[in-house]
Amino acid sequence: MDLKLLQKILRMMSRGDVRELEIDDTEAGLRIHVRRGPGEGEGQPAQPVVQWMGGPPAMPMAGAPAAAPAVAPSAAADGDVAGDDGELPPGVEEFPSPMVGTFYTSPSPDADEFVRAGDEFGEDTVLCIIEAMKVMNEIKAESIGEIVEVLVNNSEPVEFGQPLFLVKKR
Amino acid sequence: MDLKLLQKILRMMSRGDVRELEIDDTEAGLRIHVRRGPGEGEGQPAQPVVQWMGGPPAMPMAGAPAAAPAVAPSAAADGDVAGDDGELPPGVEEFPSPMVGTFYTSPSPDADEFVRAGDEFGEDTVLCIIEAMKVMNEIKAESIGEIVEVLVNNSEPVEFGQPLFLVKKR
Amino acid sequence: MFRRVLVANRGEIAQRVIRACRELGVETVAVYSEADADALYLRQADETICIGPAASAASYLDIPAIISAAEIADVEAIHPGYGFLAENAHFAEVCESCKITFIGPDPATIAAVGHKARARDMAIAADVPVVPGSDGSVDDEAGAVRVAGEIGYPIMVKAAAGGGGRGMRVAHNEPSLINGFHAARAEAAAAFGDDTVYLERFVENPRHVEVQILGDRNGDVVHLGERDCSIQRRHQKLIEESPSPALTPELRTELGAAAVRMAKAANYHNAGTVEFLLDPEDRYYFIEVNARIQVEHSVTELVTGIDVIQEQLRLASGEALGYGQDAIQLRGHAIECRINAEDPDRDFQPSPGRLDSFVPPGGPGVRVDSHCYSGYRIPPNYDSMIGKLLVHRADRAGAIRTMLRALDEFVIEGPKTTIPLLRRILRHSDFRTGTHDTGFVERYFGAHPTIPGPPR
Amino acid sequence: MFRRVLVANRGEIAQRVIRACRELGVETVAVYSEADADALYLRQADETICIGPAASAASYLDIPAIISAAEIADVEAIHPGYGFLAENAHFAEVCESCKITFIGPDPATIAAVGHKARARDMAIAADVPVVPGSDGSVDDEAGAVRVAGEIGYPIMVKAAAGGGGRGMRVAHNEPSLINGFHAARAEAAAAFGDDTVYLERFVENPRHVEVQILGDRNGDVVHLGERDCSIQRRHQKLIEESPSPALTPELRTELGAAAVRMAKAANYHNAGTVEFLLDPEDRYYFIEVNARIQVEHSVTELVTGIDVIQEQLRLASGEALGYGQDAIQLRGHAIECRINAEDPDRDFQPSPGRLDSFVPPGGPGVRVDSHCYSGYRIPPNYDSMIGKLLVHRADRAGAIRTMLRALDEFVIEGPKTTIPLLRRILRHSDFRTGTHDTGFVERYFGAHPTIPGPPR
Repeated sequence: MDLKLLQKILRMMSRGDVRELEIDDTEAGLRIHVRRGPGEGEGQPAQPVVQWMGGPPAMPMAGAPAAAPAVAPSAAADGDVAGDDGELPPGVEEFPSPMVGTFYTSPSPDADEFVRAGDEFGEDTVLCIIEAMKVMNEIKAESIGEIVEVLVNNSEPVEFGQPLFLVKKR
Repeated sequence: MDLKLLQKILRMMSRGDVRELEIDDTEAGLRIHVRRGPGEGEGQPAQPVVQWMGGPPAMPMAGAPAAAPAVAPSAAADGDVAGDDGELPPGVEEFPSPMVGTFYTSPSPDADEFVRAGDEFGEDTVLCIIEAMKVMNEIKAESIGEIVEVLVNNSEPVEFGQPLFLVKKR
Repeated sequence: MFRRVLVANRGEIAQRVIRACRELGVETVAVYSEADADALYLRQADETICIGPAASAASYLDIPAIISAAEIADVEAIHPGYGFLAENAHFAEVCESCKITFIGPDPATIAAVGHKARARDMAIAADVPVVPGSDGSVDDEAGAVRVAGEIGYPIMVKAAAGGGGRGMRVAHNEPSLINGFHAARAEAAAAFGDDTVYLERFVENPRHVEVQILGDRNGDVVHLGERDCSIQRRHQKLIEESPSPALTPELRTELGAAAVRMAKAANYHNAGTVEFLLDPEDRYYFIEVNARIQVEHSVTELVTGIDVIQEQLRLASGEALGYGQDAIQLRGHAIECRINAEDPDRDFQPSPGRLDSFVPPGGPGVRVDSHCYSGYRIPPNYDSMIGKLLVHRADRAGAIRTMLRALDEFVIEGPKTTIPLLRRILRHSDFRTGTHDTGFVERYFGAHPTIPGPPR
Repeated sequence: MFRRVLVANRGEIAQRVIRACRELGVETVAVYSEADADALYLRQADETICIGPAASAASYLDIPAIISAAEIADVEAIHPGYGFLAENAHFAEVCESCKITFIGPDPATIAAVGHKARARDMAIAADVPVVPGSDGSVDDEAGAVRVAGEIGYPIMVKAAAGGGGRGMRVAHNEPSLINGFHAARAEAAAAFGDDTVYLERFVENPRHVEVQILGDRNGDVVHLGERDCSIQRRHQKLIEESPSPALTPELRTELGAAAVRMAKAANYHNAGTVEFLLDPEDRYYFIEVNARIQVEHSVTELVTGIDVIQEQLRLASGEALGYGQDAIQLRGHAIECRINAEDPDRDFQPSPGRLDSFVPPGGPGVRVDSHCYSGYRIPPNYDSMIGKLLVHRADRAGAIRTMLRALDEFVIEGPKTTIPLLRRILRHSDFRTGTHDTGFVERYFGAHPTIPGPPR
């Protein structure tokens, strides 16, 4: 089972605010069914259903709701997590993770987030913490601008180069 | 040793009336030295000298006399024996062999050639004989036109599709 | 050994023969049709000769064209590969009359084993079990009942002129035999204008097990163990393996000895295969002799370490076998999957065309025999085999795991292939336990499976 | 067995480890640098994590990045492959402290065998022959003459602080020793500011023979026979084979036993290699222990039928070896050629770039371990290995023939490769007869060959 594929799909769903997605790719032997957020009138948590028959992911997607951004089947689908630039509005760019680790939006569980969508930041503004080998690394903006969107949820793992925020620089 | 390569080279030499050719392709581990016709003052017959170190023929030719037609390195170099069409003067086309066998220019060793360069032919004109399995097959023109050049020497082997003559059809 | 050999075939087997020749230091002449002019394996031949257009009848099946090529290229022998002219006794005779060695058995042997009734008689004489049946036709109900009493049920009534399942009835007891006898006769009369029928034991749920043999011109014959080819779809083999999971060591020895007897009875030399049906009670029945190299010879190569094609060349050149049965040791387990350019979702229609991407698997235990490469265009004129994927591991479970890993790695973009079907077969519990029979594929993966297969 | 393993490497060995894991049913997490984002083998991993930019120091050598990836991916073990962090005792310690199994020996073992003097002492204590030498430094001429009398000629004077051939002299008799002793001291003083020298027997025309060992955590150790790696260019192995053409069965047993003693002395578990020099008089000398899997492990896999990487995983997970030395049988002969993207005409400069065409050979006896494919771009950041081409045949002569056939088939368009050099080596009479030594490549194919090689 290719978790990276799932991760990409979940991220796209998150960005596109997609609630439910079904993929049935008999060629790749893949069925995916994902519901995000609490089900209406069901009260049960998001329940991804994934069946994987092995083989390289071919990724022709069927049955994706219209709200989901189109995904081009790509041989490098696994490799490039920052490959959706083409879809960004003008002036908006991604702020990539400088390291592998666990992403934290605030200095402690009870504290406020370092930044939220709409916040302005300066060069020394701490945007988040990434924990690597028990060390809490404060990630500074090192530029001036505004947060458009926080792309990663608190305490989620991130890899090197993974977009953490959408920002508008000045 | 790739005889087809040699065959092509010899045919090009024949067409270009090239007397001597040296190729030293260290890349392909190939050295070829060919002299055609009786040596001046030596009286010895054509003696191809070929050394082949194996490997697919790469065919970048070095040291070919200026008179030899340029040869483009081609992955399909072996496969296509009728691939030099581009060089033919307008109106001139190749007359390909309809079968594998041995090519004869005349009905018997003492007889005159069926056709020579400059001869006109009609539909029933016999252009040559190709011997296959001891059977002498008369090859008829099946069109009307003029022989521009006889490409194969008497009693040489020919393969299916190999150009036997250059002709101008009417 | 021969100095120079012509390869009268194309694709995978042409490449295979060229490889064997190169390793033996034998020069090769490859013939090809215009459709195969770009094939990469032609580069490995010492000489190539175009023998005709794409249509097989005018190229790979054209005896004068091939013999003519052999004569102008001055070869000593012709390797026919499989298919095309491989089991054509007339072609073998023409070679002989032209003083060219045909790499295979004698024309007389090819003709004899190619004739069903003669081969059956030969087997009976050699004490090789055949499917029990009536001695010739059965003309009346009473005769049918008597013969069935001798042979036992279930029994099959078959039209002598039959084919394609017409004029055929299976009976499990006397009343159904009587009904079936008359029904088959009527159907045969209507379909073929000939109501002659005969009886034969109906072998239920058989396995297809075949024995590879090698013989020299002195009459010495050894067998190289068996191959189990029970994974078939409409008599097309999809997966082959050696050893067969259905044989005990004793049965293997017995089957091997029967195959050697059969080969000797047929004056067989060179490589050949004796095919058997094996029923669930471990009774085996001779079916036929394949007087040629087979696609699946490679699984035998893996478990025996013997290069069967090199042996063919050596034996055809007149060398003696040089070793006895004791020298043949099977090691580990080998499986072969045939990767075909076919669309399993469209009833296995051929799916030729350009291979936009072709990345074969590799690594430990994996052997790939394929003439294809990225950018190669599979011509629509010939069979749909892209290649053979083989694995060799210490045991069957390990071989299955390696095969699944290799199938997962195989990248083929462009044509549809049988890989998804192969993957599902290898995951099936009947295959895993080795309890499958020749009905397995149609039962679980056919157009109308009798038992629903696992979800796809 | 582990549920989930992180592969802390790239290229061929990352793919090799992923293959082994897949066959064992172990999930894999592949880490990669930005330069490797397109690699096809990443598709075979269950999860992939980008750990940094192209530069190794910030990715494959970055311990925090790798450990961090291991933690977020929740793996139980890390396979380090070869190169990068494979023999880094500190990395193995960090893994241990993070409760992640390092797939390899203990950090203490890595550190001990990685220290030349400690490894030598360990070998002496384990009765494993080492190159005879002075017991520490030699401070005066008289001492040098005395030591040389004990050790015998030819002898080498070596600077303790030396390297790169400086402060090094070979002496074949007493006068040349006296000259060499003073010359080496003077050169060492000038070059390193330290004139300490020691003496060691000069092993002339040695072969490089190494023994693969496997050990479990209970202290049981077996060896898997030897590999002959005498075909080297500037200490880079080009061709490896097993068995070594230089060993008698008796010497093989003796060398194997010595390697097992050495491994036990080092409390070695998991896979490792004990390297020896073998001189023309069949005397062997311990050189070093490689505390990791090696590139050439695959030749051992072919002749033993044992999947060494699967064994690494099994042993690291705590399983016992489960078989003794008797269970290890060598069959046939295996040769490996390293196919590197290097230009032999430009002093083997790396030749990275796009593989416009990549068609690996196949067929009987051929194994290819390569992460490359048509269209793949070899990044300039790492080593230049395109892949390993291996053959396995019944005997050495057959293996050489198959290797030559396979090298001829290999199509690599784009980068320059070592294939032409490999072809010439395999055709050389010294290699054919197996009488070559570690000086072979430089002698015949070096920039200034001492003997002109065959025409190219």
